[in-house]
Parts: sequence; structure tokens; C-alpha cells
Amino acid sequence: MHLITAIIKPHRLADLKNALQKAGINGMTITEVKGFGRQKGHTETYRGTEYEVSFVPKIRIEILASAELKDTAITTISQTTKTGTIGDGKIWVTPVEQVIRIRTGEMDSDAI
Amino acid sequence: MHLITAIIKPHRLADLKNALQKAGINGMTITEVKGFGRQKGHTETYRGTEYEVSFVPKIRIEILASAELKDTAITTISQTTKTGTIGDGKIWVTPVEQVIRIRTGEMDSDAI
Amino acid sequence: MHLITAIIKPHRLADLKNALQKAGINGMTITEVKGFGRQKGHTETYRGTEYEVSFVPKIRIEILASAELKDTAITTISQTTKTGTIGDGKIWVTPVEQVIRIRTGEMDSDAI
Amino acid sequence: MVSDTQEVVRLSTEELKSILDVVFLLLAAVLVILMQPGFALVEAGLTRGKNVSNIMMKNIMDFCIGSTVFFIIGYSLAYGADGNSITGWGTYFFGGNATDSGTEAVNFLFQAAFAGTAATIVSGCIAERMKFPGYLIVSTLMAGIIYPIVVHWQWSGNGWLSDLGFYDFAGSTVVHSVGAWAGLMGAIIIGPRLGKYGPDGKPRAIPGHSIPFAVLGMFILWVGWYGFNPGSVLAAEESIALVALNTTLSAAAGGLFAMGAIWVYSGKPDVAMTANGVLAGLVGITAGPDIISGTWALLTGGIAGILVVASVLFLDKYVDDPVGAISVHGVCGVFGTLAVGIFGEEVGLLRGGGTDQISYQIIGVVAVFAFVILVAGSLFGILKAANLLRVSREEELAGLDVAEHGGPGYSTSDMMGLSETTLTGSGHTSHIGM
Amino acid sequence: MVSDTQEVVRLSTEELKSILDVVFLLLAAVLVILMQPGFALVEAGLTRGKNVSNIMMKNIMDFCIGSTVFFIIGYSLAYGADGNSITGWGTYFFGGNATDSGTEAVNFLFQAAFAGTAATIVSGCIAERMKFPGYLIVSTLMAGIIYPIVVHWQWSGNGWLSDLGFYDFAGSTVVHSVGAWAGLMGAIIIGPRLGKYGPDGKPRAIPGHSIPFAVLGMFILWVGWYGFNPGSVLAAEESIALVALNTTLSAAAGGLFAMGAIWVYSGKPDVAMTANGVLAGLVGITAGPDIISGTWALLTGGIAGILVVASVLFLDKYVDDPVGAISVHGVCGVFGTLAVGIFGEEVGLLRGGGTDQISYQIIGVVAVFAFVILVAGSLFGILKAANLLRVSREEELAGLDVAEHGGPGYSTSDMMGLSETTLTGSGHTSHIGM
Amino acid sequence: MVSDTQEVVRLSTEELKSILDVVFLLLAAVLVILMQPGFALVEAGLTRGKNVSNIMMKNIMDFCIGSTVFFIIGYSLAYGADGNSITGWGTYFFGGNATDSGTEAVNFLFQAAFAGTAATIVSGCIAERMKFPGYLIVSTLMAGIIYPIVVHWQWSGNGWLSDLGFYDFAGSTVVHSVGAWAGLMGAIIIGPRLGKYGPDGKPRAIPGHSIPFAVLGMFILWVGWYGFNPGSVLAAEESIALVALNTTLSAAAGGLFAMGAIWVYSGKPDVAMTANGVLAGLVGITAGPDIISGTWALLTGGIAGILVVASVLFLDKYVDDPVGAISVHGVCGVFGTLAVGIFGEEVGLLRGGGTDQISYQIIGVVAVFAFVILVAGSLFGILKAANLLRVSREEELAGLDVAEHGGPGYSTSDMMGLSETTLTGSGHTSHIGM
Ligand SMILES: Nc1ncnc2c1ncn2[C@@H]1O[C@H](COP(=O)(O)OP(=O)(O)O)[C@@H](O)[C@H]1O
Ligand SMILES: Nc1ncnc2c1ncn2[C@@H]1O[C@H](COP(=O)(O)OP(=O)(O)O)[C@@H](O)[C@H]1O
Ligand SMILES: Nc1ncnc2c1ncn2[C@@H]1O[C@H](COP(=O)(O)OP(=O)(O)O)[C@@H](O)[C@H]1O
Repeated sequence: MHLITAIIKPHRLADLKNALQKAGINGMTITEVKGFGRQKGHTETYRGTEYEVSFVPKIRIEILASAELKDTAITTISQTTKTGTIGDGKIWVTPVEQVIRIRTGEMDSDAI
Repeated sequence: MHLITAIIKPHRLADLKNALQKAGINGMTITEVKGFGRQKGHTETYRGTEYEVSFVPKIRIEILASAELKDTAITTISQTTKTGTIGDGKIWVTPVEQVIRIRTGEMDSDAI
Repeated sequence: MHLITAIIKPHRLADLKNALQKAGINGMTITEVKGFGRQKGHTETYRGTEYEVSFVPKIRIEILASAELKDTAITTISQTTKTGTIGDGKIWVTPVEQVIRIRTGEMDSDAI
Repeated sequence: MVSDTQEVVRLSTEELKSILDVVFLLLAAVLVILMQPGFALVEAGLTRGKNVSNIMMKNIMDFCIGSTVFFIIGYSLAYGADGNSITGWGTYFFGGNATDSGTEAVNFLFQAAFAGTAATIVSGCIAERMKFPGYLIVSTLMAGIIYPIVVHWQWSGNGWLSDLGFYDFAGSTVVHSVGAWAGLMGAIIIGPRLGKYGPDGKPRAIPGHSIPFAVLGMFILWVGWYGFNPGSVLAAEESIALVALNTTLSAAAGGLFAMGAIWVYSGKPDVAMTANGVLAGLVGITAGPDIISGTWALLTGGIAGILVVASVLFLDKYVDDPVGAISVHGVCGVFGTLAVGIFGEEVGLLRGGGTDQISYQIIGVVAVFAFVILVAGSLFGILKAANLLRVSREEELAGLDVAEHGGPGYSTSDMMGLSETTLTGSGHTSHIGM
Repeated sequence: MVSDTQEVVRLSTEELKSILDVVFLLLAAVLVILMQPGFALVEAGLTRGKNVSNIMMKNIMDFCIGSTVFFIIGYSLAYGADGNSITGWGTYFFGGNATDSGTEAVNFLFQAAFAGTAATIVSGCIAERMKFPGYLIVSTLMAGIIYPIVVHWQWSGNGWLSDLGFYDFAGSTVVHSVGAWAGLMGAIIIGPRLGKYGPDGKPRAIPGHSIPFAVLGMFILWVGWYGFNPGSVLAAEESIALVALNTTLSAAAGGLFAMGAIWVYSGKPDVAMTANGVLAGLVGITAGPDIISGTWALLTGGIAGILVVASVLFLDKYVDDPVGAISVHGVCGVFGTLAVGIFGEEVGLLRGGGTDQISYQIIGVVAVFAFVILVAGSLFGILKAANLLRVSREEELAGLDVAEHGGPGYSTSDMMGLSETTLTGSGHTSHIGM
Repeated sequence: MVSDTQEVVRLSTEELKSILDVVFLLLAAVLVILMQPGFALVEAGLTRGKNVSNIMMKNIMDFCIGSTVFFIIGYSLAYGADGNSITGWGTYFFGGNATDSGTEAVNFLFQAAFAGTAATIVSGCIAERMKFPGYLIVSTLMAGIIYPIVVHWQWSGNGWLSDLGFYDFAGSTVVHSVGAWAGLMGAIIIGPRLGKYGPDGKPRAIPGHSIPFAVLGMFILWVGWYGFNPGSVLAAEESIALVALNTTLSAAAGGLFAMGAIWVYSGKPDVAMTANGVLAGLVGITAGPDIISGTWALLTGGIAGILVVASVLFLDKYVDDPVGAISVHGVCGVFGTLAVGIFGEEVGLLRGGGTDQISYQIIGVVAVFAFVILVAGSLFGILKAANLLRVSREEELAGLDVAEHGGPGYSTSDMMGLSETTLTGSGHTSHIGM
């Protein structure tokens, strides 16, 4: 079992959701986050005074995937969310020891 | 050391917090997230036009737990948040290499 | 590759960002979260009725770091965000199997 | 708007006075109409954001329905000449006769605005849990029947209450209590919001979602009250000034003393309660703003301010009234009505008036209470039986905005940088929740 | 404000009436000016939070620019005596002559407030995508030239439309349609907001960010309309009462029937649509509030309420008008103007008036439509060619607040416990996002 | 509100005029009272959401306390006949004599509304950091003593400033500067908000949490100003029209030129600054709306608009005035007062009036400045010494809503789907934070 986490540009979310569904991945959890990286923030002004907005809105996606689906998930994410401009984001994979579906108590790959 | 992450229905949070405290687990971090899964979203209308709301509000809970408390945590979560209806959520466990309490510098199980 | 996650007091964020940059860490993702732990919440009143606010606002920071930078990151975080008062937060490290930069497809330490 | 008024004929001062009366009463009516958004904002501010559209909508409907049914039937029941001392009848159905002259038309408008006010008080008491269609029925009957009948008793010129000697200048009882008692029955019969009471039966705080909305609404109501009370002179007379001044002093003292009371009680100068205090002062002076004056007006407001705090804290244990409307409009409406018999110049107990007036006031208060409790109680009982009263548990949890009106009152997806979610290849928009 | 007015000379009733007229018209003008925040809130509520500052700003500028250019040139074009039946000219440039007497000054103010209204209608139609400098040009020309010329046709006393027999009491056509047709051309030429239409060409919902703002705005507009319509009597006459009453009835029916229509259509009593319904009722009665009365006013409002729903649903397929202004002010403006020829006392088809009036009404509607379509169409065309029309895709996605005005309209960093981010060692503040 | 006024006796035109005066002044007072929510919203919008309840509450108290203490003592100090040229005394304590006739009562109400305004200006300057109890003391003394004394100097009929020849029609100096100079002393003595200045001493932006609130507040103030300025004629005269028109032109020009100035300076047409510009135009014309007219009013407003931008940018370097009140009410108040001596018809330097008037204006400005600086400075100094001035660092960071009033002004838990957290088995509610 793996947990695939991706940070993406918010406007790619809807397409990604559709692409994942087509690829057979039917579950995910998303969080609104702020990112800091090569993509710089921008300057705003308020009543004539400038201030820096350093963090950029991003969406964080978490997908629990079995070993088989892991690569499908990664490929789908990278293909669908890539725009080729700075700030497209990251995907990372971490090991998962155990998964439980609360409703049924099913475990691991049955749970997702 | 393990990190237990759970996605639950928001209205189960207060009970869960109490149950965890009774079970001796006194720390957690929660995040407001949106979930996508078997539980479908719903349709809303605005000025006569329908639109789909695909993501459902969920709460994400993170608990750092030592090996001993890991199972207590999992059991408490699954028992307390289970309503038996679709969308109850998932629990997953990931390995943790190191934990530090910022205030004291204590490490690993001393840190939680 | 490691994923360093830290829960910190919100007001330490700006300093931390600067310190991390100085230490050569140029990427991170942050989330607004609520924490529960030794630091207790507080009581509020509304129209004469008291109610408990159990969860305290915190910032969650995620940093993907190569083996070399891992300790720098941890040290920087603990030094910069420590105030010595209850609720300073935690740092934890989890293993990462794979990292991809969506824009370029670069992998692992090239991706961060 | 081409100006071609050539006044060749000389105007008499009487004609001019009549025009001035129309101008004044029209502007007073406009101020009373302004109270509708005031009520809407107070109620919206003191309830949760998931029900904000529903609250606003109910307040729109209170005036849309209110003025329509008052035009069709209410004005007849209130002022129709063919009635008796209990109810009016006839002459004015569908606005007949009422709209022939400017004076009649403006009177109608002023009264219609009052009808909307009475109806709207109910919506606060049953907020966050009532079915919308059921509410429309309540609003219709409030403005079309229940309120007009009480008006007839007192303000028609041949009602039994005014004949008796009951005094209620601008409606502490006739308007505010009528709304509040109907709301009381509604709140009792519909039951409390989910989660309002703990397993131990203790009331819990369910904070309103926007204190600035509540305060803005209170200020708008305060301003609108300068139409409500001075306008009730029904003509441009110098006495409107005194009425306005007393209204101000009572409102001010209401706010001050409510703040003091809740500060002493809970250790904090609660803002929502202070806003209630101002409204309590306004309701309290409404029965006698022409005969309770100066320092007595301050006193009336001050007592109302303390009373509303005590009443909210007490009632909250038993009845779930999210905005405190029963205390503000009912309890302080009663107090204000009795205050006429106590502080009223010449007629009040403490002003050398003996016990006559206070007796009439008590009779009036009790009669209106009994009438409204009975009629509104039956109405809410029938709605309950017909399953038109309360939304389902799921709908209540989701919020009435989504459940009853199709979508949330606040849409934040685009604030959060998710704007392009509307730009996807799929055939429908996928807004991120809330 | 030292009071030293010693009126030793006896006042004649005519002098007094003249003062009363000034007082009344001034207060009516104030109510019309109050409509500016009403429009601002309706538009802000029905659009997204990332454009909220921009919408508010455009509404500030509509009145700042509107009253300034109306003073400099617009009043001359509308009422200048040196003109012909097509346009006024002369006498009033830079307020010349217009401000000598109280009566003239208050007339000017009342008219200037109307000019601001006409301009502001446009801002709803092109919301969320237009360049701010381009908008300033539109606003200037609307209040300075386009609107004044139409006013001249009808309200100057020697315009060709009024000579013909066209009737438009307070401006269903002269004010509201003028704004709406300009907005229509703007919306067409600027094109829809990103994501408004799916790849299948179907319109998508882009929910407004605050229904309470929209409803509050609607209520404020309703209140302001008591200046707009009764004020258009232009003098303190008893007829203002009837005008106000009919305005109320039509607005109420508009709200009721719009709610009914959208409820039947979509299964939900949509709040934003109901608010549009009230406004539709108000626009609908505006052409003849003095001659469409009582039950006929209810009927007018009811039809306008249904019409606005149908029109919004229909137009939404082709033109992206975020707030429904074209339907409310244009379609219902036309309907209201025609309603005079159908329901108008004595002149209307159904009231024994034959076909004369309705013919004049049709001619007026068509003439104003043609004129505004042409002029505003050219204007927006030129702006497009000059690249002053539409913000870039990136700016539109980021929102006009950040892109055009330097920062967001809502700043929530401190709500989220991040207050001390402003306290760091670095030389600038690092606000967290949004 | 039973209408039984049988006017058998014929009214004289003088009696009728007197009634008309009361009606007009009452409505003007209502408009001035409407300014309270206007101030509240401007201040709330331009500060952070964590202090929103506190700001609203202070504005409630400004008018509750203001009208009460003005009734008890302020009116005596301002207009009491037993005083001298420095202060009034006597006759009116506890409203004595002031409320006998309609004319006196309405005058009192109008003046009380002004007192509330003067007090409320202070609250903007010391926003987001002052202790609430301390503020109540300031508000009490502003409306009860400081403001009334200045009023006596100018508007009592026997004050030394009016005797000198100083001219301030509606209070650029007497109302606005008084509030602003007190606020200035408050802001200086209390010190800047945490984080306002970087380690390098440079001011940082602390964006207000709601531009739409600020703009709505500005519009409400604009509307209220039609009570403030025309009402200061104190009687229904034709001149109210000219006063209203000049007020409009100056406000419009203020908005336009402030937008232009900040656009040139920072590259963006800042919305908050433009709103300040409108207010600057309003304050600027307030000293002479009856004698600065037409194009001169545009000029006055335009200069005020530029001045407010320059002043905000300059002062921001040294004094932390979150809403710019010192620049709007103080700097532009001074400018407006001097403008009378420069642009005023017949009396102004540029209008053939020589240097007399401008000298009087300078003396008045300086005298009021010195008096308020001294008295308010002492007051804030004492509050500081008594530790009643500034909240603790922790409280300031948490926000005054939680720290001073018990809870946040916005409660969003239920917006986020957490509604059932109130439904748990535990005995108390566990709202999710904020
Ligand atoms: N080291 C890191 N750890 C965690 N998240 C990161 C890291 N670097 C970048 N990110 C996230 O990825 C987003 C995009 O990264 P950025 O460096 O701006 O562009 P790119 O993805 O094109 O390299 C950031 O906004 C941040 O959310
Ligand atoms: N593969 C997955 N990866 C991450 N989160 C998931 C995944 N599947 C489901 N979830 C989360 O769990 C929630 C509940 O899942 P769902 O399939 O709707 O119901 P159930 O838990 O009853 O199977 C989802 O809303 C989502 O937040
Ligand atoms: N067991 C845990 N698992 C996950 N997060 C925790 C845990 N314990 C504490 N936290 C997080 O760390 C924050 C600080 O912890 P707390 O116990 O209050 O103080 P301290 O860090 O000083 O020990 C909490 O608010 C919570 O967000």
C-alpha cells in the first residue's frame, strides 16, 4: 500500500478528478494549502503601501493506492496537471502500513 | 513510532476527541479537508442552473502514536466514528522515523 | 528522501520561512490546522453562555528533504519556532519512496 | 417626471398641511420599510451561516406577502367600517376605498409596513429549523389576519381595547408582542435546534455567524424606528420631535444597561446582547413615546435593557429563540405597555395617575397574549400535524440554504484560488464545496 | 449652524409650498442616492469574492463621475434651452443657471442621482472581466452624454418623444432600459466570463459570493425607489402617496411571482432570483406608478416577476450577465413601459384607452433601444479595438481586486490566527495569501 | 396611533412653517444618526476581522453614551444660557427646558446626533488596541464635555469664536477636527499596533478585512451627510438644496481626485483610499457648503481628495491611524475651514473677500486644535497612567473580540460542515476554533 501525495495548481483539480476516475481511481482527499517554492509570490498594495504575498494557493491531494494502481495514479497526476510552467507542483509517495475502511472494518486494498 | 491518519465525518469529531482522551491519547492535529469517494456529492441549483458539488467536507485527523498506543488509537477511531453509512472514511498508518517536541527537544515517544 | 512535517505556532511562520531559505531550503507546503494537546483551549462566552474552544490554531509545514538537508531542516525548525511555552508543536520525519516534479518529470532529489 | 404643475389656484394652509402630512407619513413609512433589512440582518447575524439565505428570504417574503395580503384583506379586517368592536370588515377588500386619496393611500402604506414588521418578528424565533413553505403560511396569516385583528381592537377607532382605555401609541403590544407571542408558540411547538440543549438539559451557545451583520441590522432598526414611533403621530405635528427624542433616550439607555447587565453577569460586555438591549429600549418606549419623556424615557429604556438580558438568560433554558426576539419584542413589549401605566405623564402610577391606566394596560396585555397564543398556537399545531413545520434532521444539519433554497448563501470557492475549477472539460461546474 | 432666521415678513402659502417642494425633492434625491450602495451590494453579492472591491469601486465611481459630468455637461444636454427636440444645449454648462435657486439646485441633484443610476446598471452586466480604466470611460459617457440625450427626448419639455405622446413617468425606459441596453452591448462585445459556458455551450452556474449582500442591496434599492418614483412627481403633491403604494404592490408581487416561477422551474425557491423579482416589479411599475394602480399594480409586478425569471433563464444561454441586469432593467423596463399602454388608467388598452398609447410606447421603446444599441455598441467596439475592454486571462482568474486594485477585497489572514506574521524580523509583512 | 387630529382652528403659515421646520430637522437628524452605522462599517472594514465586534460595539456605545450624556450635561455646556463666552451652563441639565417644545426637542436631537459623530471619529484612530472600559470613558467625555464646549464657542450664539467672525457652517472644525485631534492624541499616546512598523521603522500594510464593508459604510456616510450639512440650516429653507448640491459635488470630486492621486503614487486605484477621498470631500465642504458653490465646491473636494492621500501616506510613517481618520477629519477639516476663507463667496481671498475671513479661520482652527490637543492629551495620558489604555500583547494578538467581548465576531464552524459538533455527548459545545 502506498500513499501518493501531490501538490498541484488549484485550477487543474477538476480535470484531474475526471482523469483519475477514468483511470479507475475512485477515492481521494484534498486540502487547500499554500505553497512556497520557485514560483514566487507577488506584491500587493494597500492604501499605497506594498506588501509581499509569499505563499501561493495550491491543492494537496492524497490518494491511497495499492501497489498495482500506484503507477497509474502517478502517471495520471503528472500528465493531467502538468502545464509546463513553474509551480506545477510535486508528487511524492510514502509507504503505508495499514489501511482500514471505518464503515466495514475492511483492511488494506479492500479498504480503498 | 507511527502516524495514524484518519478521514472522518465532521460531526463525529467531538465524540472522537473525548473517546481518544479517555483512551489516553492526548494529542492530535486536525485539518478541514474535502473527500471524494463512494459517497457521492450532490447537486445544487443557482438561479435555476444546476451544478455538481463533487467534494464532501471531511475532517482529517493525525495522531502520532507509539507502537503500544497504535492499536488503541485505531480501535477508538473506528469504533467512535463508525456510523455504518457510506462515507465514514478511512484510517491509515504510516511509519515515522523520528519525532521531536519543539519546546523541549524531547525525542520519539517522549515527544508525544 | 524524507518528508519532514512540523506543527508550529502560526506566528512563527514568517521567521521560519526566512530561516529555512537562509539554510538553503527553498520549498515547503503549509496548511492551516487545529491542534489538540497539552496546550489547552479556552472558554468563550456568547450572550452569557460559556462554551469551550478545544482546538488551537496551528500551522502544519511539510518539507521534502534529501538525506543531507534533513537535519538542517529539523534544526532550523526547532530553533526558529521554539518559544519555550506549551504548544510549540512537534516535528516528525517519515520516509519517502519517490518524489516527482510535475513540471519536468525530474525525480527524487532533483525534484526538490 | 415632467414638471408642469401650474398652481394658479391659491393653496389654503389646510391643503398645504394635508400635503405636508402625506409627505411626512410617506417618509415615515419608508423608514418603517427600512426596518425589514434591519430585521433580516439582525436575524442573519445571530444565526449560522448555513441558514443565511433562508433568513434573508423569509424577510423578503414577510414584506412581499405582508403588503400583498394586507392590501387584499388585512386592511379591511383592521380598519373596515362594516365590522364590529372585534374585527373590521368590508370596505377595503382589495384596497377598495383605501387608495382613493393621498391620505388614505399613505395611511395604508404605513400600516402595511407595520404588518410586515409584526410578521417578521416570528421568523427570528423559529430560525434555522422551520420548513420554508410552512413559514410562508405563517407569514400570510400573521399579516393578513392575526395582526390586523389586534390592530382593529386598538387603532381602528372603534375597537374594544381602545374603547376600554388601553394605550399603545405605536405598538409595544399591538405590533411587537403580537409578533413575539406568535414566535413563542412557534419556537415551543417546533422545538429547539439540534444540539441546543446538552444531554444534561443545559442550553448551549450556538454563536451567530456575523456580529457585524447583527449590529448593522440593529442600527438600521434604530433608524427605522424614527418612522415607526414619530410616524405613529400620523400627521406632521410638532409632537413628532418629542416622540423621536424619547425614542432615542430609551434606546440609548437600553443599550447601556443591557451592556452593564451582561457584563456583570458573564464578565464580558457581550455585543449581541447589547444590540438586543438597544432594541429592548426601542420596544419598551414604543407604547408611550409621547407621554413618557426625558428622564423617564431613560428609565424605561434602562429597565428594558436589564429586563431583556434577564429574560434571554432565563428563557434560553426552556425555549430556543436564536435571536432573543421573544425577550426583545414580547417581554419588553409587555414592559413598555405597562410602563405607560407607571411612568406615563398624568396617567402613570408614579406620575399621579392612579391605578386606572395600569389596569387597562394589564387587561390589554393579557387579552392580546391570550388571543395570539391561542390562534398562533393552533396554527403551528396544525402545521406540525400537516408535517409542514420542521425540516428533517439531515436538512437541518446541512443547513436550510442548501436544503431549501438549492445552494449555500456564501460561495467561497473562488476566494480560495479555485477559480478555474469552472473551466474544466466536464460539462458541469465542480465547485469545491461549502 | 447658528439659527438666526427671523421671518418678519409673512410667508405666503405659495412660498411655503415651494419650500416644501424643495424639502421633499431633496429627501427623494437622498433616497435615490441611497440606491448606489444598493446596486453595489446586489452586484457584489451576485458575483465572486475575488472581484468584490472592483464592483464596489465601480459603483463609487458611477456616482462620483456621474454627478460631476452631469454637472459639467449632462444637465445641459438634457435640459439646456438652446437645443432642439433631439438634444439640449447651452445654458447649463458647468452648472450655469442650474444652481441659482433652491428649486433648480434640487432638481439638478435629483436628476444627477438618476444619471448615476443609469450608469451603474451597466456595471452589473460586464462584471468580473472588464478593465477598470475602460469602465471609467463608459461611466463618463453614460452619465455625461448617452443618458442625458434620452432624458431630453422625454423629460425636457420639448423633446420629440414626449411631444409624440410617449409616457414614462419615472424612467422604466429612460433610465432603466438605457442602462440595460448599454450593458447588453457591453456584455456581448466583451464576451462571457471564463468558464461561463461548457464545451457543450451550455451555461454554467457561477454562484455569487454573498446572498445576504445581494438581498441587503435589494432591500436598499426598494427603499431608494420611494425616492425614485414618488420623487418623480417633482413636487410635494398628495399623489406621491399613490405612487408609493403602487410601487410597493408591484415590488411585492414581483418578488412573489418570481419566487413562484423559479420554484416551479427548478424545484427550489431561489433567493437571488426572488431578489431579482422584486427589482423587476420595481422597474416594471416605474413607467406608470401614477396611472397603474391597486390590483393593476399587483398584476404588473406579478408579470414582471415571471418575466424576469424567464428572461434570465433564456438570456443566460447566450449572454453572460452575472447579475441579471439586462432582464431586470431592460426586459422589465420594456414591459413596464408597454404596461402603461395596456394597464394605464384611461390610456391603457384594457382600461378603455384604445391603441394610441400603446403605439407611442412601442415607438419610444424601439427608438431608445436603437439609439443606445448604436451608441453604446460603438463605444464598446472602440474600447475593444483600443484594448481597453477586457482584462487578461490571468487577471480574470486572479480576480480584478488583486489585478486592478492592488489587493483582495477580503483579507482573512488575521482571522486564521496568523496575526503575528506581521511581526517578523523581515522588512515587509508576509501575509498569508488570499 | 389613532388619528383624531381635528384642526378646527385655522393654521397660520407661520405655524405651518414651524411644523415643516420640525419635520425637516427631524429627518435631517435621522440621517445624521444613520451615520453611526456608516462610521462603524468604515472602521470595521478597514481593520482586521478579529476586532470587528469591538469596533461595532464602540460605535454602538458612541451613540448610546453620546446621546445620554449630551442630554444630561452636554447640551447645557453647549447651549446653556447661564454660561459665558467659553462655556454654557445651567438651564438644560437633564434635558431641562430643552424638551418643552417640538422645536427645542428636535434641535436637541440633531445636536445629540452630532455629538455622537464627534465621539465616533476617535474610535477609528485607536482601533485594534485600546481597552474597552478606557474607551467608554473617552466616549463619555468627548460627547459630554469636550465637544460641547467647542460647540458653545461657535454655535451657541454667544461664543467667542463666532463673535470673532469664525465661520464653520456644519462643523469641519467644530465636529470633525475635534474628533480627529482627540483621535490623534489617542493614537500617539497608545502607540502603534503590534507589527505596524518594521524593525527598520517603516510602516507596513495591515489590510482591512472587508473592503465591501468599508465602501458600504462610506456610502451610508455620504447619504447621512445630507442630514449633516443641509440640516445645519436648522430650518426648512430653499438654501438646503444648494447646500446638498455642493456637498455632492465636493464628495464626488474628493473621490475622483483621491483615486487619481493614489493611482499615480502607487500604480493602483486603491479602493479604500478612494473611499477616504469621498469622505475627505465631504469633510472639506462641511465648513462652507452654503458659500462655496458649484465649480468651487468641485475644487474644494478635489483638493481635499488629493490632500487626504498625501496626508495618509505621510502620517502613516509616524502615527498608526488604521482608518485614516486623522487625515480625513483632521487635516481635511482644517483645509475645509480654511477653504471658506479662500473660496467662500464674498468672504474668500480668491472671491474678493480680502484676508479678514481667512485670519478668523486660522485663529479658529488653531484654538480648537490647541484646546483639544491639551484636554484629550491629558485624558489619554491619565488613562495610560491608570492602565486603562492598552490591552496586553496577548490580547491584541488574539483580537479584541475574544479578549474583550468573549468571543469572535465571525463564527464559521458551521459553515465548514462541523455543525454536529454541537450535538455530542459531552456537556458543553466544542466549537471548532477561530
Ligand atoms: N521541498 C518541498 N517540500 C514540500 N513541498 C514543496 C517543496 N518544494 C516545493 N513544494 C511545493 O510544490 C509547489 C511548487 O513548487 P515550485 O518550486 O514553486 O515549482 P515546481 O513544482 O515547478 O518546481 C510549492 O508551491 C510547494 O507547495
Ligand atoms: N483512495 C483514497 N485515498 C485517499 N482518501 C480516500 C480514498 N478513498 C476514500 N478516501 C477518503 O475517504 C472518504 C470516504 O470514502 P468513501 O469511499 O466515500 O466512503 P467509505 O469510507 O464508506 O468507503 C472520502 O470522502 C475521502 O476523503
Ligand atoms: N500525538 C500527537 N499527534 C499529532 N499531533 C500532535 C500530537 N500531540 C500534539 N500534537 C500537535 O502538536 C501541538 C502542540 O502540542 P502540545 O501537546 O499542545 O504542546 P507541546 O508541543 O508543547 O508538547 C498540538 O496542538 C497538536 O497540533
